[in-house]
Amino acid sequence: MGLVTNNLPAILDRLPGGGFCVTSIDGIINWSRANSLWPLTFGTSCCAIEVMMAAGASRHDLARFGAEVARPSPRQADLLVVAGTVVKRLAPRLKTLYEQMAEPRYVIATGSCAISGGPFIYNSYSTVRGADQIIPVDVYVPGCPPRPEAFLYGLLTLQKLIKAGESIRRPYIRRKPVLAALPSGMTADQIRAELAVLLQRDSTVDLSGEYAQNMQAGGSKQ
Amino acid sequence: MTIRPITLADRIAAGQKVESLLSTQEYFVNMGPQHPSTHGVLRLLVRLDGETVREVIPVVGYVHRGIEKMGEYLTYRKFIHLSDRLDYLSAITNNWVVAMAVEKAAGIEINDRIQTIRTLCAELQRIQSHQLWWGVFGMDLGAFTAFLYGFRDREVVTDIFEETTGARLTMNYIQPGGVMFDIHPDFVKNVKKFLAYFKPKLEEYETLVSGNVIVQARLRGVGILSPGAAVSIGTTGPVLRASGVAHDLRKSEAYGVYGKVQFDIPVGVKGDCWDRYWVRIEEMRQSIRIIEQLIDSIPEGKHMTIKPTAKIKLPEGLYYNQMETARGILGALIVSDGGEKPYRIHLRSPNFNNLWSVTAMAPGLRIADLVAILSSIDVVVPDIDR
Amino acid sequence: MDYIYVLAVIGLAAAFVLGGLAVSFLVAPHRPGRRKNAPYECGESTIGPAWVQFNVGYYLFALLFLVFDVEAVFLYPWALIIREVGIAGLIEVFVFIGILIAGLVYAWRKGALEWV
Amino acid sequence: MTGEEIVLAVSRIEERAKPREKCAMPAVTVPVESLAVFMRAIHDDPALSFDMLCTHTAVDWLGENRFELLYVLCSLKHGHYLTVSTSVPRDKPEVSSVSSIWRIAEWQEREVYDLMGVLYSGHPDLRRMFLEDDWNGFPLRKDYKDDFMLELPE
Repeated sequence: MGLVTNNLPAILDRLPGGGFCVTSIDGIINWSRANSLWPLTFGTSCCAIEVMMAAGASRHDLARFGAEVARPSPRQADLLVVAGTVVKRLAPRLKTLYEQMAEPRYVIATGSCAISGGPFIYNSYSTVRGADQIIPVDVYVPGCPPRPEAFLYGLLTLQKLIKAGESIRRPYIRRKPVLAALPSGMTADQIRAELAVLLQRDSTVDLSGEYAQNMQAGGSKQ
Repeated sequence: MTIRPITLADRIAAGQKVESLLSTQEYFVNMGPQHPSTHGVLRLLVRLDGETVREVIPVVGYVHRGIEKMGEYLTYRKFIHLSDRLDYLSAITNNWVVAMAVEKAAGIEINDRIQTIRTLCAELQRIQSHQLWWGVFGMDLGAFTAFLYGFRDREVVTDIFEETTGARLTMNYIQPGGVMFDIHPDFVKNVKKFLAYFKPKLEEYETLVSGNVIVQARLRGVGILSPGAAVSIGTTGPVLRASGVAHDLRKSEAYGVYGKVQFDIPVGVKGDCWDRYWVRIEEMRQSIRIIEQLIDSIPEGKHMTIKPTAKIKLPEGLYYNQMETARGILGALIVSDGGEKPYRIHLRSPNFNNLWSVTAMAPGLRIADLVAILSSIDVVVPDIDR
Repeated sequence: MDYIYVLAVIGLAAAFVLGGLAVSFLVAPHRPGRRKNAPYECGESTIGPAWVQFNVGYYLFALLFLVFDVEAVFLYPWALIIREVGIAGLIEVFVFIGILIAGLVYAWRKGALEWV
Repeated sequence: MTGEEIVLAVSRIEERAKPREKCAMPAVTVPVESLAVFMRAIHDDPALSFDMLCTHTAVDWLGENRFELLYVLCSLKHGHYLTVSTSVPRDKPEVSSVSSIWRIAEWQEREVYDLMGVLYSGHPDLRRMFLEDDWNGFPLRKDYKDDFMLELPE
């Protein structure tokens, strides 16, 4: 990171109440980064129309989230939206584009082609199965193509990830707000035991319960 | 005499010759995979002398997923799903081409209701595709507001498609034997509302961009494609018609219910960027005319003539069926060995041929004209690479 | 005496520019790399040298622009003292502009402005 | 002209041309060595004047150890279609290029070379179209092996 933000945490944390200063600096930096994500115009196939253009147009407006300035050059872009299929021939170019972006750079993989190769997984000799095999991806937006609203939700998730996950104490590490965070101190065999119970319960369909009485009593009301 | 294939590096080395100290040296510029005006990942290797284009070498393959190889492992119904992703701006017409090829080969007969619905959806799709082209065309010439106007009206058509087919862009709607679902109850009402809404908007397009003197100056006389070159390069659709060749499959083969409706084919005069622009605007008007003649007389009947789970087997042989999409003629060539899956399937892509007309038009013009030409050809890259 | 305002304007402008640069130097992450510093050409690597001989027209255009840019700079101080110098000053400025226009007409006639 | 008339007219030009069986549209099979002459003839003949090459592709008949090259031709003037088919052996797939007759053939032949491996003599710029130049193998061949490709689990 920059000159100040590199060694500021070390100094401030020793001072009383310094930790609070660091988090407030984090807050300012993350707030400014999250609310002005400039996407790079990088669309390969169908997702480009739906995610980049339709979301950028006036109906599903990206401007409400500060992301409507679609910069053509990676030098001025913060957000690389991989919209469409990544193919073996494009992989080194995608890597170059990602490397040439200015440092706090984020990647959203939209569409099942960018997430896992999508409809082109089987019997295709040139489709890379997922953009995350080439560049680190922050947010995945599923869909083929995803609706513009889905992309907007992905953008909001990325903004939450930036605000909650980044700090100048760990400059190049972003903590993903994993929703189902495991409770601390849980051991592996506890998980295995619980998994066994779940699998056993799911493997039998119990029709003798109240679902059956409900059927005879009133007939299917729905 | 052995034939030795060359590589791109040899091609570039051939272009880098220096005549004399006084002459201006030419250099290569990549209008590369990620470029705002190439509508996708198309790379134009341009040999420049100062600002003047000496030669354009299109390099494609950046979104080549091998759909023809995958076609050999999929049944005909499953391949329809992939045909959407070729030219995703005219997805329904892509489905129709493959479905019709299968129906003609397997002898599945189609009732009038299905034909009318298919023709209506194809014409709506043409309008939707031209709206997007018009918006992006304005954006390429620097007028960003045209993009917003174009997309505002395109959303209305997208809603109509979403009601009937369930998807906004890749519909997977036309299956061999009919259409996936019957049209939405208020499909007719919405289409009429759209036509009434869009007609004045089309005049607004004319005043907003067509009447603009800068646009006229940038388009008239730029990128002239002679009829002979257009036919020899195999361009089809608006690019061919703008060069003065009145070839439209909707008239010559009259598939669907095109035989029963009156419409005329806009044909350009000089074959420059302005004619290609004007031809597409005129085509939107003709599409509105076709829809008006059809929207009130959709005949009754089933929307699918065969069971959705019926197995489709094509008798052994070679079948070829082509159709006029928004960008040109899309052809489906199926070689069947009697099984459920095609032995070989090849798709004649309109954008593939239209793209190469750039190499004929661009030499001698400037970089800004090259952007105008590329946008006037309206190229969709996954359709080139397949 | 009223030079303070001029200095104030210069100071503010410098502060604004240098301030922006300073914040980004202090706060923004800085990790140069081989591929990151490579020239951006749509994702591709550049082909051939960019240091080539190109048409002389570009140089002539730049020259003409420079002449008229400097002329505009001379007009600013004249505009400030327009009341004191009165009509004589006005004629003087028109002579000054006339000479430059003559230069432009000469260049135009010689075809320096014909774009390649 | 109807399909049969075309096939008849064409067989007058090239006596060894026999109609290709099992084809929905008028189709003719021509031996490889007389392909270039035959194509030039039907392009220049005013009655036929096939001025547009709709599409050119290749089919890999692995069982019969041959590539079948298909040229779908169309005449804008008369509005009729013809498919010309010719076969080349799989181990020495060489045929003369028709890019001098139809300009688009140059790029469609490049695509067939790239995906199928058929070499075209007299082609001005024969190189791979979609794949990288150092790609080994020709993907659309039936016997193309690639461990990158995933098979659909039955």
